[in-house]
Amino acid sequence: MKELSMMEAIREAMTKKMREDPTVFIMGEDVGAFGGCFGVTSGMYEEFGQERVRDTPISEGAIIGCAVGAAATGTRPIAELMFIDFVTVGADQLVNQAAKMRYMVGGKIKLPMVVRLPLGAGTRAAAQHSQSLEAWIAHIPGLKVVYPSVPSDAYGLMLKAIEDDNPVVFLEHKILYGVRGEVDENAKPIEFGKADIKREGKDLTVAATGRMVHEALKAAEELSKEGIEIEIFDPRTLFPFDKETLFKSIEKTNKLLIVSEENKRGSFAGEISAIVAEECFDYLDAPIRRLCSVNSPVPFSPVLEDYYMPNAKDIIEAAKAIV
Amino acid sequence: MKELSMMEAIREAMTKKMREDPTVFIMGEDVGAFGGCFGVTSGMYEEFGQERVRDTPISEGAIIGCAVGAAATGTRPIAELMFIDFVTVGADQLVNQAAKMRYMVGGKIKLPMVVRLPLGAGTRAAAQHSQSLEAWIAHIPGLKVVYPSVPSDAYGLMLKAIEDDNPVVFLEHKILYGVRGEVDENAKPIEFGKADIKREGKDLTVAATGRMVHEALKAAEELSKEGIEIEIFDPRTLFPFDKETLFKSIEKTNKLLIVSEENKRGSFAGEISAIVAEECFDYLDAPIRRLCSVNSPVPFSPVLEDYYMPNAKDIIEAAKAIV
Amino acid sequence: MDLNNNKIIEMYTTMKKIREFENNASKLFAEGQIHGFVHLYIGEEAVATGVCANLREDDYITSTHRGHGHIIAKGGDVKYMMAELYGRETGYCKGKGGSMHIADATRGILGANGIVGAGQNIATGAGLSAKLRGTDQVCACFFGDGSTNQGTFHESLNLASIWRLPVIFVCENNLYGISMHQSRHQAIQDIADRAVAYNIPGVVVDGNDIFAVYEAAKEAIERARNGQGPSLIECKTYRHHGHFEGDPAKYKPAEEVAEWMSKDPIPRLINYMIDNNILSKEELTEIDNTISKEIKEAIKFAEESPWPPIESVVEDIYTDIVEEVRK
Amino acid sequence: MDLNNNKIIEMYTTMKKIREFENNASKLFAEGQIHGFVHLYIGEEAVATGVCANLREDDYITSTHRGHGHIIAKGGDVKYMMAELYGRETGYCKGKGGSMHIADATRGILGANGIVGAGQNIATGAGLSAKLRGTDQVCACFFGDGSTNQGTFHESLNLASIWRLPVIFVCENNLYGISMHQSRHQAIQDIADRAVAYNIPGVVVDGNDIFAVYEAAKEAIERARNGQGPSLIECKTYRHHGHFEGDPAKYKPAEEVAEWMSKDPIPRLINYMIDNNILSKEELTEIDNTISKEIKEAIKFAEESPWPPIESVVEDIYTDIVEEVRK
Ligand SMILES: Cc1ncc(C[n+]2csc(CCOP(=O)(O)OP(=O)(O)O)c2C)c(N)n1
Ligand SMILES: Cc1ncc(C[n+]2csc(CCOP(=O)(O)OP(=O)(O)O)c2C)c(N)n1
Ligand SMILES: [Mg+2]
Ligand SMILES: [Mg+2]
Repeated sequence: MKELSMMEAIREAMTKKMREDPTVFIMGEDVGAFGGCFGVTSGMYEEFGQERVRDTPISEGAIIGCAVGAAATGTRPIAELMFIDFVTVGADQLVNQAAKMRYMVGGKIKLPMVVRLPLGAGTRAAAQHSQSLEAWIAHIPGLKVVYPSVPSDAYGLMLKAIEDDNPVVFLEHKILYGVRGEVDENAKPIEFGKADIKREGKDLTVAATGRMVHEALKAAEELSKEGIEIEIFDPRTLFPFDKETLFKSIEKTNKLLIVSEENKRGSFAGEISAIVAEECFDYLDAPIRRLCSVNSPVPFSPVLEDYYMPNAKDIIEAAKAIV
Repeated sequence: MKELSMMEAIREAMTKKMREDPTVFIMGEDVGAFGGCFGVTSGMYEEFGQERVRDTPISEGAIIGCAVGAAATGTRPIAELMFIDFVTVGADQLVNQAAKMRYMVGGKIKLPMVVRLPLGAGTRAAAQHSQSLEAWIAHIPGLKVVYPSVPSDAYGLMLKAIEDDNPVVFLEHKILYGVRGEVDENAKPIEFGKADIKREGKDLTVAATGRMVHEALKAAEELSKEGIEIEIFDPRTLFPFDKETLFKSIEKTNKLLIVSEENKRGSFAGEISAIVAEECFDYLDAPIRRLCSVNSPVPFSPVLEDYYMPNAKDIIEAAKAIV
Repeated sequence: MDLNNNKIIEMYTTMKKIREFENNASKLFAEGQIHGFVHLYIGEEAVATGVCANLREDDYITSTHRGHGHIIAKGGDVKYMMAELYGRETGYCKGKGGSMHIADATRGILGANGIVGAGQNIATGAGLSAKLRGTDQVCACFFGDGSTNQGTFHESLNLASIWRLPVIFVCENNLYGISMHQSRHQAIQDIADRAVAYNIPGVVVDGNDIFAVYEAAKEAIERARNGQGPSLIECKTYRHHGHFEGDPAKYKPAEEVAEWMSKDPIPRLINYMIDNNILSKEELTEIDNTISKEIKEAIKFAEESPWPPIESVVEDIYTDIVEEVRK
Repeated sequence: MDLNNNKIIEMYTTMKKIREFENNASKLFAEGQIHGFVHLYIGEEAVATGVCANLREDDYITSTHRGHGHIIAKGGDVKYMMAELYGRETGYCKGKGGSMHIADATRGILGANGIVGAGQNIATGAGLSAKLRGTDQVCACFFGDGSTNQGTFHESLNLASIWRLPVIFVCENNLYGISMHQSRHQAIQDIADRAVAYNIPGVVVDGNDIFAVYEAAKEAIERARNGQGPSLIECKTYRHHGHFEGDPAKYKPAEEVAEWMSKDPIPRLINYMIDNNILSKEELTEIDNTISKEIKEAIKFAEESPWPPIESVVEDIYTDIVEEVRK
C-alpha cells in the first residue's frame, strides 16, 4: 500500500504494464521529456525512451488513427490527447475506425488500444478546454468507457484497460489528478462493469461519476448530520455499465438522484435515468432527478464557471427536496 | 398545395430562400452540377450558378469551418455533408467553433448557418454510412437540431432554419427522401420547439422521430384494429424540445414508448425518457420503454440490417406489452 | 527491368482477375444481387497489381471505398470477397462489412474503408507497429486524388516522414473525386509535388503501365524496408465506370473517356506479352478461362452461402462482450 | 520602402503596447489575478504589427491561443482585453471567453481560438464571404508552426487556393509547438515550402524585422485584394516566455535563447529609429510613458469592473433562446 495521487496511480499502472509488455507504448503531444500537458507521463520518457514514449506533432486525427493501425498489427498503443475537447478533431478515427473496425471485418481483427482523455471544468480554461463529453463516447458501440474517481480505481482500471483487447477510452478528470489515496500496487486489475458503492446509505441513491463522486461524498457528510443517509453509486465504467448494483441500491432507497458534470441535455446521466425508468421503474417512489451542468458552453469567468457546475451544496439541496 | 417528395420539399425551401436573399448559398461535395450525393440540390446549380452552389473538395472540416467564418461575416451558408457519419471528420468545427463561438465572444457575433446531415440506415451502406448521430448533436449547447419526418414539415422547418440566426443542424433521413406529401408553398416557416401529434390516441404515447414516425403510423393502423389507439408524438426539433406537448399527451395516456433508430445506449431517446422521468413522473403508470436499434455498428447484410433497426412489428409488440 | 516472364504473367493474371471480378460485380449489381455502394476498379488494375507484386504476404496494405482491386492484388480470395458482396455468412466479414469493408488480416489487408482519407492514418500505425516490433514489414497505402485534400493525408505523410515509417503512399489519380475533376479540387497538376511538404520522395508514374508502377513501387518499398522512410507515388490512371455503380458519370467528357479507353492497361500488357513472346494467344486464353471459372465459382459459392444468423448482429463488436450489447 | 515616419512610429507604438500588455499579464498571472491559460506574444510583436499595419478596419483577422498581440495590432482596446483576462462583465466577451477567445467583431477580429488549427478554416470563410458579398475585404490568418501539421492547415490552404480567396496565411514560426522543436515536428526547414502543395506564393521573412514583415504582408494583401488569391508568409520568430505562463520552458537551450534575445524586434526597431532620426530619445520616452499609462488604466478598469452576474451564464448562447437552456 502506498499513498498516490490519481496522476501517479495512472502513471504507475502504465509503467507496470510497459515493463511487462514491450508492445505497449504511449504517444501524444508533448508526452515525452515534457511529461505531458498535465504531467501524467512525467519520467516515463526517461525510463522507456523516445520510441515508446512518443512525442507527436499536433495532429489528433493522426494520433488516434495511427493507434488504430498499430493496435491492428500487434502492438498495444496508449494514445493521450491533451483535452477531451480535441477528440472532436480525431472523432472519425475513434468512432468510424477504432470502434467499428472489428465489427466491419467480421471479428477478425482486434484493437487493444487505450485512448486517454483528460476532461472536465474547473480550471478556468473556458469552452474549448473544459468539456465533459462522456455521453458521446458511451453512445458509440465498439468502445469501452472508463471513468475513475479515486486513485485505487484509476490504478486497477488502467491495468485492465491496457490488458483489454478492445478500444478503451479512459477518462481522467483534471481536477482529480491531485486527489490522493491508498493504492495497492500488487492489486489485480479491476474488472469492467463492476460499480463501486462509495458510501452506503438507505434514503437516496446518488449515482455520480468522476469529480461529482467527491462532491457527493462531501454532501453526504452534511446530510448525515441531518439524518439523511445517501448511498453513492460510482459506476466506474460507463460501458459496460453495472445495472445490477444500481438496481439493488434503488430497491433499497427507492429514490434516485444522478449527478454529473455534463451538460444536462443528452448527458450520460440521461442514459442512466432511462435505464432505471425502463428496468427498475416499480421500485421508484419519486421522480428521477438529474443534477448536471447548465446547458451552456463552459464559461471562463470563475464566478460563472463555479455556478455552471453542480457542487456539494446543490446535491444537498436536491437530496433534501427528494427525500 | 402541391405534392412533393421530402427531397423536393427541402430543395424548394432552399430555392425560395436563395431567391429572396442573395447572401444565402450552399456548399458541399458534388452539390453543383452533379446535384449532390442524393440529388437534393439537383437543378440548383443551373439556377444559381457555381458561386452560390459551390462544389468543395473532400474536406468536411473545411466545409463546416468555412461556413462558420462565412456566417460570422455577413452571409448565410448552408453546408451539406454527404452523410452524418462524416460529421466526425468536421466535429471540431461544428462543436467547438459553430456551437460555441457566439458564447465565447460574449454574444457579439451571430452565426446564421445550416448544416445538412443525411442520416439513417436501411440503404445497405454499412457501418460508416448509416449512423443516426442525433444524440451527439443535441448534446452540444449552441446548436439547434431539426429532424423532420414529412415533406410539409421539412419545407417549413427548412425555411425557418435558413432564417434562424443560429447554427442549425438539419437532419434528413435518406430513406424518407422519396416519401411524398402535400406541401403548401406559401406556408409560413414552422417555429422550432413545436411538436406535431402525427396521430391522436388515448392508450399510449409513442414518441418517434424521422423514419420511425412512419413505422409508428403503420403500427398504429394495426393496433387500432385491435382496439389500441396510440398517440404519435413527433418533436420535429430535438432542441428546442417541446416538453409541453409531450407531457400533455402523457397526462392523457399515462404511458410512454419512445422509438428511435439510434443505438439505444446514450440515445436521444434516453434524453426524452429522462425528461419525462424527472418532470412528468407522476402521470406515468408504467415503465418508460425505449425501442431503439441494437447497440452495434450498422451491419451490411440486408438480413442483419433489417433486424438491427426497430420496425412497425416491433412497435406493435412493444405497445401491446405496455398497454 | 529485372522482371522475369513468370512474374509478368502473374501480374497479368492478377489484373485480369480484378477486371473479371469487377465486370461481374457490375452485372450482379445491375441485376439486384448486390446491394449498397459498389465502387469498381476497372481501368486502374495496373496500380494495385504493380505495387502488390512487390509486397510480401506479411506486408500490409490499407485500401479505400474502391478496394476490390487492392484486395485481389494482395492475395484476397475472390470466393470470400464475392460472398461478402452478397452479404453472406461465408464472406470475409461474415456479411457485416460489404464491399467497403473487406479485409483479410492473415494477408495484411487492413481493410477497405468507407471514409475518404482514413486509410492514410491506419497505414502509419501499421508502419509504426512494424518498426516498434523490429520487423522489416512495410505498408502500402492506397488512396485517390480526391482524398489528398483531406487533412488525414497531410497529417499522415507528416507523421510518416518525421518517424521514417515504412509506408508507401500510393495515390491513384483517376482524375476525379466523384464528379469533381482534379483541376477543380486542387490547384496543382501533380499530386506527387505535395511530397515537398514532408521532405520525402514524390514521383509521378503512368498508372496504366504495369511496368512503370512496378518499378516505382519496388524502389519505394526497398527504401521503406531499409529504414529510409516513406515515399509518395502518384499513378495517373482512370476509372472506366461511374463513381459507384448507378452513376451515369455525365461529368466525363466523351473525348476524355475515349482517350483513356485507348490506354486501358490490360490490352496494353497483352500486346506487350504477345509482341515479346512471353505468352501465346492460346496460353492467354487458358489463363482467361481459368479466371473466368474462378469468378463463376465464387459467384456460385456466394449464392449458395447462407445468410448470417440474425443473432450474429451482436457478435464481433468486442472480443468479449456479446449479449450485453443487445439491451 | 514607402513607409513614412509616422507609420513607423505607429508600428513601434503597437509593438510596445503589446509588449507592455504582455509583461503586465505575466505579472498579474504570477500574482494570481488572472486564471486559466495565458499564452504570451512577447518576442513576436513584429509579426502581428507588420501584417496589421497593412489592414483596413473592415478587414478580418483570425487568431490563435496566443492572440493578445494580434488583437492589439488590429486595434483591440486593451481595457476590454484586460477586463476579459480578469473575467469581468466589461470584458470583450463579458467574461465568458477569457484569454483564448477574445474577439471584436466591430474591428473584424474574429477571435482568438483555443483549438490549434481552427482559425485557418474560419479565415477561408471570411474570405469567401467577402468574395460573395462583392467587397474587397481581406482576411489575415495567424497561426503557429505547430499548427501547420493539423489537417485544417492543409484543407484551408487548398480551399483558399482553388477558390482564390482573399486570405493571407501568416505562419508565426517561433520554433516550437509547446515543447516540440520544429525540427522534430516536421521534416522541412521552411514552412513556406508547403505553399507548393497549393500552387500559391510562399515566402520566408525575418519575423523580428518589422519592415520585412510589413513589405511581405503588403504584397500579399494587395494580391488578395486584387482577386489574385491567397499567399503563405512564414515569419521566423521566437517566443521569449514559456508556452503558457507557468511553463519553465526547460526544453529551450540557453544558447538558442541568448541568440534570439539579441534579435528582439523592439530594441531593433528603436535603434533603427534613433539611428535614422525618426524619433528622439525624449519622444520615445513619451510614447512609452503613454503606453504604460494606458495599460495601468486598463488594469485599474479591469480590477474595478464587476463580475458578470451569474444569471448571464445562460445568455449569449443563442440569439433568441435563453432561459430554456438552464433546465
Ligand atoms: C470523409 C468522407 N467524405 C466523403 C465521402 C464520400 N465519398 C466517397 S468516395 C468519394 C470520392 C473519392 O475520390 P478519390 O479519393 O479520388 O477516390 P476515387 O473514388 O476516385 O477512387 C467521396 C467524396 C466519404 N466516403 N468519406
Ligand atoms: C487541437 C488542439 N490540439 C492541441 C492543443 C494544445 N495546444 C495549445 S497551443 C499548442 C502548441 C501550438 O504550437 P504553435 O502552433 O506552434 O503555436 P505557438 O504556441 O508556438 O504560438 C498546443 C499543442 C490545442 N489547443 N488544440
Ligand atoms: Mg479519384
Ligand atoms: Mg510555435
